[in-house]
Amino acid sequence: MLPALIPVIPFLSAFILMLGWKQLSRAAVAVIGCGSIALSAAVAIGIAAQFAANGEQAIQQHVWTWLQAGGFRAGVDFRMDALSVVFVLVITIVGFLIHVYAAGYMHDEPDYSRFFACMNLFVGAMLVLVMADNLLLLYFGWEGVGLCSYLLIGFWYKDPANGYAARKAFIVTRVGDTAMGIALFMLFQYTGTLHIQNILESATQLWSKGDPTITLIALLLLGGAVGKSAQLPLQTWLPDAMAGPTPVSALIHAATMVTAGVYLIARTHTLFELAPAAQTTTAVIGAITLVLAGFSALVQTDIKRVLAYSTVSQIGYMFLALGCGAWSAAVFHFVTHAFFKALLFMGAGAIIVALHHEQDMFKMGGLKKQLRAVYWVFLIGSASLAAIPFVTAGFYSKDQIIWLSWSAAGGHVGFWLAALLGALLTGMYTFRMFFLVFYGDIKTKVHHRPGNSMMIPLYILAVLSTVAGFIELPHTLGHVTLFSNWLLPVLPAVTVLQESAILEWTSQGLSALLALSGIGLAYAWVVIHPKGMVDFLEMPAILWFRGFWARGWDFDKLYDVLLVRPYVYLSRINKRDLVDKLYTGLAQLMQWCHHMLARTQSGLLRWYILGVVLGAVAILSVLIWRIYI
Amino acid sequence: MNVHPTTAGMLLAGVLFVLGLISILVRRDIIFMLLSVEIMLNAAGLAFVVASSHWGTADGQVMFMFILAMAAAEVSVGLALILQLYHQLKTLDSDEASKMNG
Amino acid sequence: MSFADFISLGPLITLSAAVVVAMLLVAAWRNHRMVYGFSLLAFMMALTAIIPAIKYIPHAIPPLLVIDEFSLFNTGLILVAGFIILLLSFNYFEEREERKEEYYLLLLLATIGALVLVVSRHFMSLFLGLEILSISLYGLIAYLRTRERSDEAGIKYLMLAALSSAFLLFGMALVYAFTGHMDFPGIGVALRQAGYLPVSVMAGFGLMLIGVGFKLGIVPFHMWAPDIYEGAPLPVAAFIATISKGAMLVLLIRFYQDIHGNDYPMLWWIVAIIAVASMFVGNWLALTQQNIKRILAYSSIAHMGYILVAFLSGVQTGLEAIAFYLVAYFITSIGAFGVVIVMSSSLQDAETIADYKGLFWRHPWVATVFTAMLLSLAGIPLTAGFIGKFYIVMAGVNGHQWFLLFMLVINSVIGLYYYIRLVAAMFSVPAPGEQTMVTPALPMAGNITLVLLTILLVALGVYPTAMMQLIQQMMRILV
Amino acid sequence: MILLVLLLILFVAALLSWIVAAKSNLLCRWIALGSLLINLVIVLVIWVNHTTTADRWWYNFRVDWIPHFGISLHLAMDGLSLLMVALTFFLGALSVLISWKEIDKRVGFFHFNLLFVLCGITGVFLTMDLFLFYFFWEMMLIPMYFLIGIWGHERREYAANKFFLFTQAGGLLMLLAILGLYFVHGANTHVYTFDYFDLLNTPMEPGTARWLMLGFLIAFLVKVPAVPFHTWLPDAHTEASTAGSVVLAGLLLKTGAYGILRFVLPLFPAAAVEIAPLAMLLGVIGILYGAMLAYAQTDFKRLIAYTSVSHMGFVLLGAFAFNEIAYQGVVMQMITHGISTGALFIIAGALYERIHTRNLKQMGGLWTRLPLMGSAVMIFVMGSLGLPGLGNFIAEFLVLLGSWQANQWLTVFATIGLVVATAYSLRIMQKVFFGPCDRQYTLPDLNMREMVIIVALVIVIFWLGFHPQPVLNTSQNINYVVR
Repeated sequence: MLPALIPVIPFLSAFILMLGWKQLSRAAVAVIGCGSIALSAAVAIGIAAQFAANGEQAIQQHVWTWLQAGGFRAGVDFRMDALSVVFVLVITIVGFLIHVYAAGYMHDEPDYSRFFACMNLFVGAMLVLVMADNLLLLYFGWEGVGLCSYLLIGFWYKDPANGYAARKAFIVTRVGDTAMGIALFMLFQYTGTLHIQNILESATQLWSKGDPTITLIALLLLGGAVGKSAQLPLQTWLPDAMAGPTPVSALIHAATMVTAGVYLIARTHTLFELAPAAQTTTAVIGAITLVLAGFSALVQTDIKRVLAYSTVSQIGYMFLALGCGAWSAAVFHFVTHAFFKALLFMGAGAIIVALHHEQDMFKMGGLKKQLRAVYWVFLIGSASLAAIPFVTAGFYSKDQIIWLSWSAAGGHVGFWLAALLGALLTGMYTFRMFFLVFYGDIKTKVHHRPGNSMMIPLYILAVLSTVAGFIELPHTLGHVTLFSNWLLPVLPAVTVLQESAILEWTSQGLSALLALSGIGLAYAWVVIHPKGMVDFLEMPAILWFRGFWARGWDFDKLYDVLLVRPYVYLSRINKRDLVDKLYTGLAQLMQWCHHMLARTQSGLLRWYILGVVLGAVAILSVLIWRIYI
Repeated sequence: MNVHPTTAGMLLAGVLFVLGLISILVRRDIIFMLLSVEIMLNAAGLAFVVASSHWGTADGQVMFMFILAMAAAEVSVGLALILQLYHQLKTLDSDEASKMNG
Repeated sequence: MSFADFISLGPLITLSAAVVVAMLLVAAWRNHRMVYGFSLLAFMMALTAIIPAIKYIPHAIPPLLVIDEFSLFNTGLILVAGFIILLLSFNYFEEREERKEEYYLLLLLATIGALVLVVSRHFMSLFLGLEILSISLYGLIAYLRTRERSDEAGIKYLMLAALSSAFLLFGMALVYAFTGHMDFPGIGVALRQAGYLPVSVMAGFGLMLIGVGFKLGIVPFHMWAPDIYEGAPLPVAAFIATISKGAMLVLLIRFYQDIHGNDYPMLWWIVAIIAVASMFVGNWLALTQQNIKRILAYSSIAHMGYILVAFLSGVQTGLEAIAFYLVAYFITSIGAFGVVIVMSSSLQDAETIADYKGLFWRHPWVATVFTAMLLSLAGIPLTAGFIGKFYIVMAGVNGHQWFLLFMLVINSVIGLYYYIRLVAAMFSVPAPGEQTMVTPALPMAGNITLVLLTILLVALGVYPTAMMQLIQQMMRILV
Repeated sequence: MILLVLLLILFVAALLSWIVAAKSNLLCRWIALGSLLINLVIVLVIWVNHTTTADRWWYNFRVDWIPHFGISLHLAMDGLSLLMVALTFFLGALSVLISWKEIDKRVGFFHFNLLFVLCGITGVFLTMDLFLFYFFWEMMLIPMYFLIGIWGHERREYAANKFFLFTQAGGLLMLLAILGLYFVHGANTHVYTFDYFDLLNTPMEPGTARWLMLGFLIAFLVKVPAVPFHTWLPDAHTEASTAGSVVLAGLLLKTGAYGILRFVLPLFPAAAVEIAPLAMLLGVIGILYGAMLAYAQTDFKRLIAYTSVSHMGFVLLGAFAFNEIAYQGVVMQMITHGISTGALFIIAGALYERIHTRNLKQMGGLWTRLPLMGSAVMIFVMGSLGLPGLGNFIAEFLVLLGSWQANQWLTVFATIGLVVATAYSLRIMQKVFFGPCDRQYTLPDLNMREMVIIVALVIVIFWLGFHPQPVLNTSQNINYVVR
């Protein structure tokens, strides 16, 4: 089967949906929209199976030569290796589930067709991104998903706020893309190609470990990744991106697109291995981000923003893993995260619809009884996110990262501590949200329950976010390494420095303990809320901090003051274009000369005679002067 | 003090010329302006005569004849015009004749 | 007077005879149509009289005159120009003046003066021609007696012309006093022998330059131009703009060549300063001028400046450029004045830009002609003016006059502004209810003449080769 | 010969349409459209036949014009010319179509001018004689002046004059340079000619070369336009009628870029290399400055106009990078900018016909009423911010990739230009189509004619985005120019 089909099918259906935006009935739209993803999912699975069967390195396909000019060549070539397969599967399967969910969620939306068109377009672009054989094509997907994210965040365009959120997302990510673009130029300059495999091969010959050039390139690539994956310092767009419909948040801003950065780094891991500095930077960024985002998530009131910040935080974990050289761990966490975060988002979506588009958690509560089904799936999701030991996928993936952040080659005890702190925070904010929503007394009435089309995907994801963990178990319990083995041909195994079961146990124990204590704190805070705790939280200093964190550590304000305002101000004052003044001034000067001279044409004969005489005098005097002096 | 006669003659002509020039500048009455132009012309004529006497050729004198003739013609036309103008402006002040400017 | 002399002077003699006959005719029987027809005939005969004269060139009639390709070419040019002006005159005077006949006498006389200037290589002939031209011009300018402006213009011209010829004469006297010669070659030789320019001769040239500069209307002797153009009858204005300037320019070139002006950097410098000043002053004055006659006057000042650039380039190409430019300039100016003439009603000349607003939508052909003329003045392709300007720039580059060229470029841009302003006015969409005051006469003869001029203009702009070859071989005898 | 025919068809059609208009406007429009389509077909046929020819110059046609000066009517076509001419006829046909309803007064004269401009532009792209080049260069100005000055918006005469004076000033400098070159060549070889091929690699000392090159360069910089010579452009583009804007943005600017590629670089290679950093700097300034101004505008057309300044900066950047990749990028950019900006102007015009304002503040929420137009704008806005899959991306990517080899820092800044481009591009969508819709009355969405135009443009821009190879191959055989 042809890999090209996988992205082409969604593109095709997107095209159909765009053209048929008037003619097609809702049912037809839904069928085409979801069906196409299902189809490409089927193809993907087929290819994956075939791939697994005849364990070849990769399946390649050259579709056509995109452009070729003066020694530069880039084709529309697809390449599926272990890494791509993982991503493709997650994208198509989770994507399909979300589409099905969306079919229900968006049911009374007038622009049904436009929505699915964009969603399909996104899936297609995302697939191109992960299947691209050269960086230019990857960039194509990269920008394509950016576009779709823009279109979908601003889907409800009538509210200007959404539009601005969409714009912000696009521009902020574009900043990262610029860095990435420059990285591409440099790579071409040195390797003479943008074909990923060739680059990875020639890189090792071209650069020694720690060579400044490769470090720069890696850092620039990291810039791109940071932009897309909403890591520090470009994380500010993601929380605002929640303006989009919930399925969008689930698909783009949780499961797939935001992990493109992870994919990019994993894909070009060779370059990062050559540039330890860059790799460490990655880890540091990841560590800081996951903590900061954790704090922010802790104090949000909007349920979707909590999830948004938690996404940022979880991707921070992935970056941390990448930075420590634990490639497969990062990808593993991506998989599990895709499952449980999609689950949580869609659960949140179900709640929001149920409560008449109410997103404020403090206006929810006591939903345990009314939305029992949602309650259960949400619980599973939260548990997985909070990494409750042994039963959840989240535990296995995250625990692996926590452990490796210390023990791996690129690891450091500081990272480890940050990861642990993150675990505590995760537990807290997750279950703060959970308790706020489902416990306490009812504040808003449920006006309609989510239908099957919305619930079935949730069930499936609930299952996945539980069992998915068992494909990779740590040494201490079971030691299953299906996943890392699968990725082995692409991503080298992590080099662990201290192979000691005791240490690993302690690490795991600690993380589990912290997660649980986090949950406990959340329970105390939200459900019982003892006096002392309330007082503590009401302390002015703490209040200030809560506000500070809620505003995402005021990064927005910072950028606003540093970049946005100056630029806008400058362009505003220069609206009339100062350069033009130069020319208008010249014109005025000419006018002035005219008026001055026009005076000499007084019409008086005497005056004219005087003119002639003066002329005569001038000429004569010049002559005399020239001769005698 | 012995100046070469030619030089002296030329100087005289020059002085005449400048006199005419000055008077045309200071006069506003058109007739007088015309007169002063005539003076200048005659100064030029004088210069020619002097020059030709210097070279001992007749060209200068011939030229002077021409000048006289031309001056006469000019004055005749000029006076006619002035008459015409006087009919319209009821004055000989040249400053009145400044309807066109700019 | 030999037969050769007689033939060579054919055009002059024909015209002179014609004047006498015309005078008698008028005395005998006043009839506008007849005199008009007769003077047309005279011009044609004079033109035909050139053909036999070609056989004898170059033919000198010492000491006063010389007939060579150069003078013959310009004779032809002047005669053709005069002919066209004559064509345009008939209706203009028919509607305006009760005594039209003398106009033709004066015009013929003035033309004779110009022709004398063209063939003269001696102070006397120069002076004679100049004065014949000037004095008949006094009459022409003031011809429309009923118009106050006409008289005013006449007086001004008279005074200034007399003044300038006084300067000219005195200058001549000085030169003569030093060199002992009044014929140009003689002067040239004398100066060559002297090897330097004594102050008296210098001063003489300076004073002569005033006389010449006045006729050419170059800064600072330009002030008369707008008033005269405005006050004089339009055909006369056209005459002044073209023939009198052209003749004087020809004379200047001849004189300059004969005295080897290029040997004296002093002269070069003075003329250069004058050229630059003329360009700027002319264009600046025209910039927001509302009266079209005055605009044409100012633009002609600037154009004289352009011509001087070629003149100063000091290369063969420069003289060719001048000759070509003169042709283009003659066509263009006469065309422009022609448009104003046909646009003018008997009551009032169409001289303000307002009269031309939206003309294109009322009388497309007239507007097209005028546009063509203006674009030619601006030096836009497809017109003779473009080739002319190109030729001048070429000469300048050839002579490495980068500074002058730069000035020229700047000025062409300034100039563009007011030409395009006129064009814009003609093409602008007139507001409803907005009505122009003049109702154009648009006589048949005039229109045909204009169309012919336009065709000529474009022809020269698209295929100038023939004219260039003519000019080239005629220029060979100079330098 | 065929090239002369191309010009003659336009010229005759111009006169014909003017005459015919007296009888019937419709016929006049059809004549204009027909002539352009015929030419387009001719050019496409030529293209198809010459995709693989080895020799660089096709249909070299030469007859003496003014032998006295060594001026000849010399036309020839190579890949670059071909692409430009094809673009000319394509956009030309579209501009006739968009004027179908918009221009209802003085139709004949309008089409006369339109075709005349196109004729001049075609001449500029085809002529291989410098005098002839200058001739055409000037010839396109007058009709363009009328297109702006007669059928434009409120301040049309001001804009027209500004445009005219700017380009004329540049043109005259070029004339000086051309003549200088003419005489330098003549002095060195005693062959006085304006023929391009003879003047190529004229031996001259660096000083002269520098000045002459400057003469050409300034003329072209004014046309391109590069900061600080750009201020005529926003006025002209804003005030011109839609067709006028399209021709200006799509074609007239290209003549400047074309001039740089065709004349400045090949005639004065050494001097061009000297000036290169400065020129690239100007390009980058143009990119950023134009983008900044565009961001501030409230007039839709003015905004688009300033984006042109920004985009043409890439042309300058790439042209002076002196490597083939950048060169190909420049050619691409010339074409794609013509398409995308032209499209934006067309839509701006269509919008103006509907809501009678160009003021962004009075728009908003139009997507509800005009979804088709909205999607079209979305596509071309994405083009202008350089989204992969659209032609502009190919162009800008190649330019940057090439200029990176030449000058890293400038390229970095140029790349930042992409971010600011995003800012202003998305601002268009935000202000025009997003937000609440205060208009209750319904607006007609794109009608059939407009659909045809837009679809044509969309197809082309996507084609250039996904399969630019034909174009790149065609422009390839000029690469020695930059060596």
